[in-house]
Amino acid sequence: MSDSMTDTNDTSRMNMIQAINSAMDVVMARDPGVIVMGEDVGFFGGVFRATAGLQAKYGKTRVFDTPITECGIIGVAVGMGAYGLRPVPEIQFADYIYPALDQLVSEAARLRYRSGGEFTAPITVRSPFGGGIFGGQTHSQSPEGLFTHMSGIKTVIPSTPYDAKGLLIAAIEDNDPVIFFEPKRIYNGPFNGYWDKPAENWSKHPGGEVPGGYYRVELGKANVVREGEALTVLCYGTMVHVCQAVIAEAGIDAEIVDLRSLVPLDIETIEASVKKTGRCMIVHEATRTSGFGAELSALVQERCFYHLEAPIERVTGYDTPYPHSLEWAYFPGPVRIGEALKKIMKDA
Amino acid sequence: MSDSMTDTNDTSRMNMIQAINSAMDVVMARDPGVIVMGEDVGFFGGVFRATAGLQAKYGKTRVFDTPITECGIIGVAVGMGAYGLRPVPEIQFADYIYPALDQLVSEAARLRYRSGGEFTAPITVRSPFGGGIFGGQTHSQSPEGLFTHMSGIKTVIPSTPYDAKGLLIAAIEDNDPVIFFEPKRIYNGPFNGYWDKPAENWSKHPGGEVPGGYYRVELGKANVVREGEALTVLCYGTMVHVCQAVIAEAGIDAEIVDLRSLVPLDIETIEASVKKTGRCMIVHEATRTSGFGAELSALVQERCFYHLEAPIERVTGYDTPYPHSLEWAYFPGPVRIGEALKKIMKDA
Amino acid sequence: MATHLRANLPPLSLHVPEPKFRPGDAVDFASVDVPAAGATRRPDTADEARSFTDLAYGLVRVLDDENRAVGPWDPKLSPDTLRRMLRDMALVRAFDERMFRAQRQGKTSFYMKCTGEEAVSIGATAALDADDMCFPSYRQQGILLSRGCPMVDMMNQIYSNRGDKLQGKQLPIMYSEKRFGFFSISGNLTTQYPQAVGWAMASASKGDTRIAATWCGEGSTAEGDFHSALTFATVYRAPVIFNVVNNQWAISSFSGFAGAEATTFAARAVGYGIAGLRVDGNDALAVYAATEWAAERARTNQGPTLIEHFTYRAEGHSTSDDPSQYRSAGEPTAWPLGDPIRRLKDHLIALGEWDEERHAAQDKELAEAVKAAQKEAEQNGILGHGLHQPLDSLFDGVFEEMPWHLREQQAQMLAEEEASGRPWARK
Amino acid sequence: MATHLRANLPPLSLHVPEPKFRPGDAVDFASVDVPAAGATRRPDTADEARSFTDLAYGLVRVLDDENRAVGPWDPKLSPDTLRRMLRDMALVRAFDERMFRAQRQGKTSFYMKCTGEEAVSIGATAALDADDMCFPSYRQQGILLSRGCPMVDMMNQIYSNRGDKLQGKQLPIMYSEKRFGFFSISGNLTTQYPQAVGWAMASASKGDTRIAATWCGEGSTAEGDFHSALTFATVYRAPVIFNVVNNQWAISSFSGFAGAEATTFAARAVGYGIAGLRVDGNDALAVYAATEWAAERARTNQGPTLIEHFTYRAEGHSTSDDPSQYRSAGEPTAWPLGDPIRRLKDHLIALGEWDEERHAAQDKELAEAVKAAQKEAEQNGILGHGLHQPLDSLFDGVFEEMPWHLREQQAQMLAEEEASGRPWARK
Ligand SMILES: Cc1ncc(C[n+]2csc(CCOP(=O)(O)OP(=O)(O)O)c2C)c(N)n1
Ligand SMILES: Cc1ncc(C[n+]2csc(CCOP(=O)(O)OP(=O)(O)O)c2C)c(N)n1
Ligand SMILES: [Mg+2]
Ligand SMILES: [Mg+2]
Repeated sequence: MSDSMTDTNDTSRMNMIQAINSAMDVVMARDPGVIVMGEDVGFFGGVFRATAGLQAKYGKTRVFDTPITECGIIGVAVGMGAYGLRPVPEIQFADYIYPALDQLVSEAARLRYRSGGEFTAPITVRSPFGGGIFGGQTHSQSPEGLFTHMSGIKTVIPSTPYDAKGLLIAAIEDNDPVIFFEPKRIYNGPFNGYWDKPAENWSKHPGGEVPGGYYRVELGKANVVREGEALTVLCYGTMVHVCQAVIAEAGIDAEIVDLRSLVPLDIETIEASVKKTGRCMIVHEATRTSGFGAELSALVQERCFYHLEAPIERVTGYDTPYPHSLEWAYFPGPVRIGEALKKIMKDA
Repeated sequence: MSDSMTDTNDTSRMNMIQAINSAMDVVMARDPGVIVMGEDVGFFGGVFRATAGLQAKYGKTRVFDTPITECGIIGVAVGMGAYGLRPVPEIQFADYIYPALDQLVSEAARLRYRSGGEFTAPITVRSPFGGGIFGGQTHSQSPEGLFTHMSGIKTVIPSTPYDAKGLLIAAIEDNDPVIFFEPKRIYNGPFNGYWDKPAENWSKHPGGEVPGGYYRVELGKANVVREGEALTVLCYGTMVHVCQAVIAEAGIDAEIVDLRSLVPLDIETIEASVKKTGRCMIVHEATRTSGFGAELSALVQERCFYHLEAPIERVTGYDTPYPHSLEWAYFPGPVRIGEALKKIMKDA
Repeated sequence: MATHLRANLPPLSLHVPEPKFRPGDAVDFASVDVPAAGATRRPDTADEARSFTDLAYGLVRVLDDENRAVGPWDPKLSPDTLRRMLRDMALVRAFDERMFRAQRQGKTSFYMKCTGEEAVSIGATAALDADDMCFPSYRQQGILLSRGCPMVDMMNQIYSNRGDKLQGKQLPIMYSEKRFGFFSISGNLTTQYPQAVGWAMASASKGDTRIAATWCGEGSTAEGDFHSALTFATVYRAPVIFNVVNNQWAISSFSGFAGAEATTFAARAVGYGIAGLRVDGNDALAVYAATEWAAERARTNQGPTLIEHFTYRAEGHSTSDDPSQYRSAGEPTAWPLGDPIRRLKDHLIALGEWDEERHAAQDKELAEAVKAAQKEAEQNGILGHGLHQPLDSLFDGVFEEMPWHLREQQAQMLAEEEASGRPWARK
Repeated sequence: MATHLRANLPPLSLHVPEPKFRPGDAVDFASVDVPAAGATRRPDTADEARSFTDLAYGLVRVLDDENRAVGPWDPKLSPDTLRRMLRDMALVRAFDERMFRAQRQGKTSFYMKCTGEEAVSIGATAALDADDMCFPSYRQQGILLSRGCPMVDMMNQIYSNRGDKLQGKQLPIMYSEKRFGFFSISGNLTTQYPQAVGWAMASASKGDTRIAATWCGEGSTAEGDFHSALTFATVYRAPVIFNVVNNQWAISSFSGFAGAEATTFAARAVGYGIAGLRVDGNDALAVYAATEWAAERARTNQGPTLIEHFTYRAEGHSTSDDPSQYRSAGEPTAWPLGDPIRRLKDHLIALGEWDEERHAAQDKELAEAVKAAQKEAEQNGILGHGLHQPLDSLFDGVFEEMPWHLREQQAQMLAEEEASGRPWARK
C-alpha cells in the first residue's frame, strides 16, 4: 500500500471533524462490517458532531448510541471484533478512557498474542484529546503515553484534516487495535498557540484540502512538515502547528517532524533528521514525567548519541492536572517553546 | 524525619512478606485509622500471606475481605480516606490494577488538587508485581511506569525486607496516595537472575535484618547499594539483586543505585552518580517503550549530557506481553545485562 | 449438542432503542405511568428489603392533583419548613438562570442548570442532617444553596476568580465544600458512588452516626462504579443513600440507552437485595419522605437504599448543549409530573400558607439577592479577564509537599514568563 | 434540615460477612434452602421477564431424591444423550485428576480443577448448538471436552510444549479454541462478559442465528464488566446467556463477599429487567433445561437470560491454593446437592439404562484415554524441560505485522543469546 492511495480526485475544504466524518463514511460504504458506536454518536452525531449523518445513512444497527460505560463500550467492541466486525467506538473525551483501560490493555491489545492469532481485536477507538478549550481537568488530558507503554496496541494522532481522514481509514482497516486521538483544539482550525489572537480555520491551510473518496495515510510514517538543518523538532497533533509558528517567528532553520503515529514510530525519519541536525527538541502537551517525550528522548540519545551537540530538550505539560483558569500557563505554548529553543541553540 | 527512625532496637530475620506484614502491624497498632482491605486479605491473610494474622489481631472492621472489584476497592478506599481513615487496600496482582485505574488516577491522585486541599486520599495501594514465577501474562506485569505519568500519586518499590517495612510505614503515613509495588519474585529471597540455580532466602542478606518496631525509610531517597566509579546502574525491586550479581561477576566498579521511589525520584543521587561515572545503565523488567527507564534516560541526558561518555543503555522487558514458557527469555536477566554492560563499557 | 432445528427460526435482529419523540414531533406522554398520589404503601423502616420490592416499580407521590399532601408518605412538614423548601428551590432556579446568562455573556466557560429537578436536591437536603455527607454529581447545586453556602463563594468558583478557593483549578460548578458536607465534584461520572460507600463504611466502622448520600444521573448508572458501589454497600450494609436522578436524558441519549425500556432504575436495588424506592422527583414532599425513610434505615443499621427520582431535565445538558437537535421542543412542558416549584407553591397556597403575591415578591427578592451576589463575585474577576491566581499556584496541591520536579517546573515557568516579557500581563 | 434526634440512636456498626464454617468446624448445611425437584414452574420462553421474577429466587431442579427426572423442566433427553453427558462429565473429572497430578509432579506450573461443577459446563454445552459461541472463565474445560477438543491439544497447552498452538504464551488452562467455539480465556476476571454481549450483538446485527454464552464465578460478578455486560445486553436485547457459577467460594472468600447474604445471584437479572433463573448446578438435567430455555429465548429475540448455577467448589481454587486454611474440610461432602456425576449416574441406573459395572468400566476406559493422551502430549515436552518454542517466537503475534522495534528487539535477543554461549541449551 502506498503512503496515500486515493480512488477519487475531487478534493474539497474540510475541517478536521468533517474529515473524520468522511473517513468513517467512506469506510462504512466499502465495508459492511464497520460499525460506529459510543455515547451520543447515534442520532445526535456526537458531542463534537464527528459522526453526524452516519446513522441516517447507515442505519441504527451500524451507528448507535451506547450506555455510559466506557468499559462496556470497549468490551463489547472486542466481542464484535471477535465475531468479525470492525468496530469504531468513540470515547467521548480521552479523559474518560480510564474505565476502559482494562478492556483496552488486557483484552484488545493482548487478544492476538494470547490466542495464537485465533482471535483479534480490529477496533479503532476514536477519542478527542488535549486542552486549550477551557475544559478543565477532565476535558483536556493527553493520555497517549499510557498506550505507547502497552504492547499490542497502536497509537495514532493526526494534525491536519487530510491526515486525519487518511490515518483514520488506515486505522479502521488495520487488523490490530488502534487508539486514534483527535486533537480537539484543532478540530476547527490550525491553532498556533497564541490563544489571545483570533482563531483561524482550515480554509487556508493546505492540510484542509481533503479528497472526498478513499485514501490511506500509512500508519507508522512521520511527516516532515518543514525541512531544516539547525535542529529537529519532534511533535504531533496540535503542537505541530504551535511549533511551526514558533520556528517561523524565531527564524530558525528547524526540521519539524510530525510523528502522526507514536506506535509504530517512524524511527528512520527521526534518526536521519537528528543525525543531520545534531539537536533535538520534543514537544507535547501531556504531563512531562513518563510522557511519550521521555521515550523519544531515550530513543534519540540511544541512536544519535555521537551526533548530538546539545542536550535534547523536552517541552511538555507540567506534572500537574490541567487547570481550568490557568490553562494557558499549563499549555506548552510559544513562550516555553521559544525559551527551550534559545537554550538548545545557545552554542549553535 | 530521618531516613530511618527506629523506636525499638530488636531486629530479627524476616523475609519480605514478613517485613510487609510487620509494617502493617506496627502502623495499625499506632493509628486506629489504618485499615487493611482487599480480596482474600482477611481471614486467610492474602494469597501471598502478607496480611496473615492481622484480622485476628485488629478485628474484622479493620481488616477485611472485599468483593472482587478493584474499582470498588479503590473507590471505597478514597471515600474512607475522605472520612479520615488511612486505608491500605491490596490489589491481588498488579496485573489487576487496571479496572481501578480511573479511581486511582482521576480520583485518588487528583482529589487534593481539585478540592483545594479540602479532601485528600491518604491511601497506600499494595500490590505484588513483576515476573519470574511462571505466572504467565496476567500474574507478571510491571505497570509502575503508568503511575509515574499521573501527577498526584507516588510510586514506591522496595528491594529488601528492611526497605519494604520502612518504606511501607512511610507510605501509609504519607498524606498522599502511594502505589506500593512489591517485587513478588523476591518475597522469599534475593533473586540474582540465575533461574536455573538454587533459590536463596533472606537469611544471609543484610536487608533481611529487620527491626521489630517502628521505623521509616523516607520516600524519595535512593539507596546506593554499591559505590563505584565506572558506571552508574539505575534499578529497583528485583533488578537490584540481578544487577548486583552481574556487576560482581563482571568485576566492574559500578555504582548501583536502588531508586526505591520512582515518584518522587532522588534526582540528586542519580545526577551526582552519573556525573561521577560518565556512564549510565537503566534496568527494569517492565516493557521497554515508555517504561520508567525512558524517563530516567531522558532525565539523565538532560542533566548530565556533558558528562556522558557513552549512550545510556536501557535493559528492559521486551515490548511483548509476559509469556509463560519463555519467561526467562523475556526477563532481563544476566545475559542481557551483561551484553549491555559490554556495550556501554566498550570504550572505557 | 442440541438437535434443535435452527434453520426454521427467523434470523436474529438487534434491538436499538429509540425515544418516542424527536425534533418536530408532537409530544404525548400518555404512556408514562403516573400512579395516584398516596397510593404507594410505606413499609416500616425495619422491614426487610425483599418484603417491599413492589416499591421499586411504583411511584411514591405525596402531592395530589388538588395540591394536597396525601397518603402514608406525607412527611407532615410544618408550613415553615415547606416555605423554606419552596424558597430554596426558587433560589436554585434564580441562581441557575443568572449563571447560565453569565456564561452566555462570556463571563465563564461553562455552566449546568438543574431546571425542573430542583426538588431532588432540596427535598433530600431538607430530610438529611446538616452533617450527613453528600457525594453529588454536577446537578445538585441545590444541596449547597439549601445548606447555606454563600452564593458569592459558588460564583467565585464559577468565575475561577480571585475569590475561588479552588484557585481556578476546576471547571465551573465542580464545587468542593467540606464545611457544607459536600464532596468535591468529579468530572468523571459515577466515581462518587463507591466513594460515598467508603465514607459510609468508615462512619459505621467508627461507630459514628453520620450517614452518606450520593447522586448520579440515570445515564451514569451504566458505569462500573455504580455496580461496585451497590455491591460493597449490600455486602457491608453501608449506611448510604443512593440517589438516581432519572431526568430521562443523558446529553442526547434517552433513558432507554441506560436500560429504561426493560425496567425501572429503582429495580437495580432489587438485584442486590437492597431497598429500592421510586419517587416522583418533581414532588418535593415525596423526595423528602423517601430520603427521611432511607436515612432512618441507614441510621438504624438496615443498610443502603436506592431512590430513583423520576423527573425531567427541562433544559439543555449544559451550556455546551442544544437539546433542540435531538428531542422535541414540546417535551419539557408536556412532562406529566409538572414543575416542582409550581407544585410546592400550589400546595402551600392550598394550605392557605402562601399566595401568588408573596411568591412573586420572593422571586423578585431572590433575583435581587442573586444579582447582588453576582456583582460582589465579579469584583473578584471573571474568567479570561486578567490573571486571578498567581501563576505559580498552578503547582500547589498536587502533593502535600512539593517534590523537586514540581519546584523545578514552577521555577522554570516563572523564569520563562519573566524572560518573555510577561505575556500574561497583556490582558 | 431534619430535626430528628440522632443522639438517641445507637451508633452505626459495620457488618462484615462471615461464613458459617471455618477450619475445624462441624458442617451442617441445613440452612441451605433446597426446594423439591420439579417444584419450580417453567414459563413460556416468550413470556416477559417481569412475569417470572420468582424464578430468580427458586431453584430449578429436575432430578429428585429417588433419581427420577420430574417436573416441567425435565428436558426428556434420550438415554443416549444422558449417557453421553455422563461420559463427558466423567471425562472432565478424569482429565482434571490427571492434570492436577501432573502439576504436582512438576510437569507444569499451574492447574485448575472444576471438581463438583462438571454439570455446569456439560449440561450447558449439551443444550447449546455446536457453533454457538462460548466465552468461558477458567473453570469450563467441560465445554472443550464435550465439544470434542482433542485432549492432547489441551494438554499441550497445559505443558506449554512444542505442540501448544499458543506457543507457550499463556498460563496453563487458558485455552483458546476457535474451532470449538471457545473464546480465548483471560486471566482478568469477567472481561469476557461484555465481549460475549458484543459477539451476540454482532450476530444479531448480521441476522445470524448463532448465540453467545458466557460464564463467570459468583465472586467475579462484583467486577464492573459484569454490570456493563448486563446493561448492554438489556438495552439491545442481545442473544446471550449469562452463566454465574455460584460455587460458594472465590479463592478464600465465601459468597457473602459477593453479596449472597442479601439475595441470590440470579436476582441480579431482575435488576436489569432481564430473565433470571436459579438452577441446581449439580443437576445436569436442570442445567440442560435452563440452558435450552435461555437459548430459545435468545434465538427468538427475547434477549438475554442470566442463569445462576448453585453448586460447590469441591476442591481448592487452583494448584496454588490450600482450602483447609480457610474452610471446614467437611464442606465438600456435606454439600446438600450431592455430586453431579453420581446423581446423573444414579438416574441412568434408575432408568435401567446404566449400571455400576459399566460405570466402573467407563471410568477405567476414560482414565486410560486420559493417560494415553498425556503420554502423547508429553512427547511434545513438559514445562521447564528444554526450550519448546523457538526463542524468537516470543515476538510473534503482538501485532499482525511486526514493527521495527519488535524486529530489533528480536534480533538483539538472538544475538545476545548467541554471544552468551546459549544458556538456554544448558537444560
Ligand atoms: C466517565 C465519563 N464518561 C462520559 C462523560 C461525559 N458525560 C458527561 S455528562 C454525561 C451524561 C450523563 O447523563 P446522566 O447520568 O443521565 O446525568 P444528567 O446529565 O442527566 O444529570 C456524559 C456522557 C463523563 N463526564 N465521564
Ligand atoms: C481482575 C482480577 N482480579 C482478581 C483476580 C484474582 N482472582 C483469580 S480467581 C479469583 C476468584 C474468583 O472467584 P469466582 O468468581 O467465584 O470463581 P471461581 O474461582 O470460584 O470459579 C480471584 C480473586 C483476577 N484474576 N482478575
Ligand atoms: Mg439524565
Ligand atoms: Mg466461586
